[in-house]
Amino acid sequence: MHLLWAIPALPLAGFLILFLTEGRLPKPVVSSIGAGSVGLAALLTGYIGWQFVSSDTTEFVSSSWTWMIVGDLDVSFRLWLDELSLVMVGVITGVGFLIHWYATGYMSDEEGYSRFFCYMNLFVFAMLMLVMGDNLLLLFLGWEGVGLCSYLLIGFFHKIPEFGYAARKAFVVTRVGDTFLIIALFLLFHQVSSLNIQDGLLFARENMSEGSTINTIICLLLLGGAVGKSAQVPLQTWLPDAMAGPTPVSALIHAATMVTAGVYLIARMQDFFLLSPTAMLCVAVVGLVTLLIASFTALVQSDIKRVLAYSTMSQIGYMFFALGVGAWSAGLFHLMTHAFFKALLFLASGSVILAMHHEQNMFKMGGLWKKLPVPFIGMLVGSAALVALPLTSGFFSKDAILLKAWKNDSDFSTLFWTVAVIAAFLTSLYTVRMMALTFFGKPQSEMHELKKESLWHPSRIRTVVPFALLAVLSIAGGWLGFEFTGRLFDDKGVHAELHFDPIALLTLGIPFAGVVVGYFLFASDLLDRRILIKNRMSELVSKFWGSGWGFDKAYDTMIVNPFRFIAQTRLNRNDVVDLFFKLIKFLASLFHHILSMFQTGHIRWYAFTMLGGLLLVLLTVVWI
Amino acid sequence: MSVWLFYIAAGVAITTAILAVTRKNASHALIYLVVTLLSIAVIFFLLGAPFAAALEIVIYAGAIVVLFLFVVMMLNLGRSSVARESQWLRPGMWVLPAILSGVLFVVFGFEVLQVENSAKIEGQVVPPKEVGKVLFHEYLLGVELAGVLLLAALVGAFHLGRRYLEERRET
Amino acid sequence: MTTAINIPLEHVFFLALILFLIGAFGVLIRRNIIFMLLSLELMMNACGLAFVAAGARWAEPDGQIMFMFILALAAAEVAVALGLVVQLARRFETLDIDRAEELNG
Amino acid sequence: MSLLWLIPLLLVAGVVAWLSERVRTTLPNWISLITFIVATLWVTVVWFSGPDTNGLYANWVQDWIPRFGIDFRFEVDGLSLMLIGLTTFLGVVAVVSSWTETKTRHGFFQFNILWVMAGVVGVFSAFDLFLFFFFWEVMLIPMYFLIAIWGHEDKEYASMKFFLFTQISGLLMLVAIVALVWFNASSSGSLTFNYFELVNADLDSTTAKLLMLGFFIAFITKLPSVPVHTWLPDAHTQAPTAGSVILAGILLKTGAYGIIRFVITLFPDVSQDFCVWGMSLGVVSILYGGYLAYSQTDFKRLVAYSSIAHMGFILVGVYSFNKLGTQGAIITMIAHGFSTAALFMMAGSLQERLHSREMSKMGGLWVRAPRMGAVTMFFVIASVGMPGLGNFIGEFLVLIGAFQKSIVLTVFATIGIVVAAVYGLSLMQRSFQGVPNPNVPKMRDFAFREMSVMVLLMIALVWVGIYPQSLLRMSDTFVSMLEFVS
Repeated sequence: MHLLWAIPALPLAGFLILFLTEGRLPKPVVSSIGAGSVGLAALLTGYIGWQFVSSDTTEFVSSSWTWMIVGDLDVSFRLWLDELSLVMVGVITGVGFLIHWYATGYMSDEEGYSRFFCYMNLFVFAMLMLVMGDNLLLLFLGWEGVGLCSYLLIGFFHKIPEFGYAARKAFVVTRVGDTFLIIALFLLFHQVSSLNIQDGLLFARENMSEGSTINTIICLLLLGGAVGKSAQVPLQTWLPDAMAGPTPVSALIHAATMVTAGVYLIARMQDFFLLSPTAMLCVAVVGLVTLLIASFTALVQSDIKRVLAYSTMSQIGYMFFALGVGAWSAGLFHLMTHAFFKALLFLASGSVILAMHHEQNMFKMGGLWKKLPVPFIGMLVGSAALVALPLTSGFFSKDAILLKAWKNDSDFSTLFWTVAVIAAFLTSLYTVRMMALTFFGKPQSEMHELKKESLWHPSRIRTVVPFALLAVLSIAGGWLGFEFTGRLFDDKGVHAELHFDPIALLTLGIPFAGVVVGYFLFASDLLDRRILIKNRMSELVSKFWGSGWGFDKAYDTMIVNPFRFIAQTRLNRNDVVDLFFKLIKFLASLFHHILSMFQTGHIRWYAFTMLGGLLLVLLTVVWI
Repeated sequence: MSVWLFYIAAGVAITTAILAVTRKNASHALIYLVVTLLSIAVIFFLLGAPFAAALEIVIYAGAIVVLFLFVVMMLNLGRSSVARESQWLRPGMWVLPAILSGVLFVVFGFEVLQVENSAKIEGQVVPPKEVGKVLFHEYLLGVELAGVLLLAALVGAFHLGRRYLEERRET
Repeated sequence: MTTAINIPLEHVFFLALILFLIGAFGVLIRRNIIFMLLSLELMMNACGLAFVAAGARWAEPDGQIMFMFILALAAAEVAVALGLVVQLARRFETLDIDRAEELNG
Repeated sequence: MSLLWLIPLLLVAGVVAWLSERVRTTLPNWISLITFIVATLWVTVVWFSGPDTNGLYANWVQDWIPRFGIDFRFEVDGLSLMLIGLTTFLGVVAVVSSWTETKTRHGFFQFNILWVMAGVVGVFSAFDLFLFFFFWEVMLIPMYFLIAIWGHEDKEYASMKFFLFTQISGLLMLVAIVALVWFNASSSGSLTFNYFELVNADLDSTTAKLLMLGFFIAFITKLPSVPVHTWLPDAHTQAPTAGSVILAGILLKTGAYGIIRFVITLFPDVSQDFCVWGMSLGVVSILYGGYLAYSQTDFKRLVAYSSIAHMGFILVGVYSFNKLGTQGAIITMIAHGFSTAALFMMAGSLQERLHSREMSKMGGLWVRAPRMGAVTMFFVIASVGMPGLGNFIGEFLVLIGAFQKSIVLTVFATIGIVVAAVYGLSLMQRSFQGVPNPNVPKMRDFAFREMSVMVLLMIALVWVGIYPQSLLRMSDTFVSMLEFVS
């Protein structure tokens, strides 16, 4: 008997306690429940993970009660832990705990402290259900649960209508994806007569032929779900707006865990995808397109969190791309390293934002490296990993992806590889730009008066420790990854070998090239940046890129506005169907009025008509 | 002899009926009505329905018309009302009802004449005893219903009258 | 026992018809409610006469029984109607039926 | 003691409550509340004591009008027991939610509530079609009074509309019942209204189709489904809180129950042929109801239209003709009862506090009343179809069942889930989130009375959401009996 069930149960308990006490607990208690439950779960994960790695079994299973049995449908609350889940659970609880810890300081001045941790714990629980469920319905429970928490946390500052809008947008857009996912579930059930993941995979391996249409449809539907949750083209528009949430939320949900659920889903359903080259190609293309679009967009953003959001999108694009070209292990590896360094980047940016009076515009920062050394170092390390400087974790994972893409024997491998490399170059470019605008150059505006006693102060222990741990993971996480990911899939994992062929050197050199070019463009005074800005052409391009390539606008014009128009103008508020019944009513009252005109109240008139009627009746009788 | 009696009674009934509906003085009209009713009673007798004739006299002429007279006296419809009546009975008002009555007469009469093998009434007397037998056997339900009707009328009349009294007491 | 007359049925019917129409005519031309009621009585009598005549034709008691029902009806009607007349006279201070036209639709 | 004593209990309690008003004006509330609590506990006890050997929890047969083959024939199987439990439980909710709402005639108010409930319990347990119709009418009249006497500003119109729709459709059902009995009598020679004999009635397909339509129209009017749904928004909006709770929570379910219990079983073959139409109506209801819900500015009206959408799922489920769909429809009935009852109670509470249901006069209420905000959030999320809460189970089973029947219709029905998110969240945004409305400087938050009921409803929804098996087991006997052509 192992304690597998306790991993999700701990955050759930935290959620329940915080929910039922309605925010009446003092802040320290809330912090210890909120962060502590996730911390305990992380410790437990470590323990179980160690047990798992050292045992021979391929999976740990923990059954509890039956959810429902109807006809063929038989689903239970049954947890399943294998290598893939373990990586995910490790990331969720580990990184999750660090972010929770950081948030105890970050959120200390905000209203609704308890509510925040309540939602956060619920999120961790839902995310754990997503990755640990042994059937697709349980996965869907987690899937929707994280969507809900994402909604609640984006709209956490519920007094601001724009944030509410962003939250709803996130929920509805991902729900479009979820619809694909649930239809995929229906179809799978139709085919397999079971929603159990392992049953499904077995079925795929044994009963489906390569390239079968039904399998491709299932895969594409699954991809639709993944695209929604992971903010890939074409359902990516919600992620930048989701930055309305508090920064720890962005770090946990919109960078490290929830948005990678799509990657997890595809990896989990690997056997289906392996049988469908078309679907694999789609995954790769979706990843690449997102990668490019997001990178270009990140290049012209002025909001530091939006830069990171687009960066997240592009990095997940990398993961999709990896899955699409068959680099399963590399994709998952990148998921893990990305969770480390992106969480670090977000947390660091959060500290900067707090220090700047909630100012997120990078053009109003500048020269902060002296004043905010801790966030600066954190940001620096995170950026290094993001641009994949050698020996950081990001380097290993990205390198593995690019290498695999090059070796992939598809018709498009060269093209794919080229695009991916260009995107890597762009990544360094926007990262350098972000660093340059934020930390270097001249200060553009006043900073918050930093009080030593405020809990969120960047040098407080609850800020520094998560930074330090995440920084260590961002650098050393690469080495950790080999151990984990080696056992994930049949593709022999990722190897820590250095290649010295031209391709490898190129991938090695691209980040440096990007950094150097970026330095000249954004940091040094050698180049007059105004040339870039004044140019009319570049203005147009930057406007286009800045708006996220016009997706928002297109959706607004095509879907949102027409729907609003027919719904909110008074066109049909009173329900056209009712007109029919109103017509009946109208006719009835019309006849009523006509008939009541005969009722004059003159008795003699009545008598007269009665006699007249009598006459009519008689005449009828006589002549007919 | 009896036949002539019938036609005489019929003539009296028609004449007095016309007079009754055209009088301006209510009391006079009621007296004419009594005469009509008596003539009809005579006809009933001739037709061999002595019980109906008796009821006609006792209840109609005796009770109902007297009730009318009471009301007329109670409302004090004296000379002034006669003047008002003559004002109301303008000749123009007669035309349409007269035409309608005429047409009805023609149609009805046509109908009556349609009856083939028209039989004569021989004046076979149906005594009260026989009427009673049938009334309380075959028409028992009708008697019950008539009883209910009379009760309802009693309650209704009582109610109408009582409210009148109460309200008058208030003023 | 018989009174030994020999009257055609139609003649009695014609008498009933004439009386009925006189009554109807009275209802139509009078504005005074007392006279209208009086005319109504006349109409009912005419109906009763027709019933009795039809009964006499077959020497059956049904005609007389119908007449008795009409009698009951008339009694009931008169009782309520005269109650109404009294109310009308008190409330409108007139017997003009055209003044009491509140029942219009 | 047989559970069927519940009906006389409710009827007598109604009369007692009415009379007790003369003693004290709060007494009727207490009598009603205690009656419903006792009834709920009773149902619980029966539930756990299990069925008899025939799978029944109670039954009672007695001649009523033998000349026409009409009996008092009551049976309570698992499905009926579940719905009766829902009824009594929502009775508690209804009484508590309108504790302070009625200003006049408390006794008569509680009388009506208790009598509606008695009628509903009768509907859920009658197995003689005449008796069924009898209770069908019994529950209608008090409901009419509830709307017409204690309703809001437009109550006359709404109550009359409600009355006419249900009455006319009920008439149609009566005609169908009598015709069915007549045809059965002429073919089998025995005049009977007994359900169990009519199930085997030998009808030719045209007759069966017409009779089926008679029942069907009556039930979808009650359900309601597009295009006969228009009474519902008016009736719900104008009814007092208790009325809305009962109407949405239970009365709509009698329509669904009728379809499942009578239409499907009395006319199995014709219903099979009809299934595409049934499902299509359901899908149209889902999408049209959702779309209109989004258009509303009135809190209660929005919830009312969302009910139409949810009821669409029931139609889709029932007419997908398999175990999954039918079970899904049944779970939806239960879960929708809980979630919508709570939302209507919330609407009532808001109206009590703000004297308006217009969402333009709300906004940012979370700041004023965080408990109300959290509770509303919970139930909005439930009705949006969040896994782990009851509504999801129902909708999921319905959809997965429907998928086996018609892929295209299922896909359209699934879009309804997205629409649900749109209107559900916009309800939340417009009333509780956003900038606090300056016209509402303060608002009383939920106190113990309201909170206790809400917590009960939440527990119920979570229970349905994570352990639906306990309910599925109850209805399984009935659902397994249905003959599905696979």
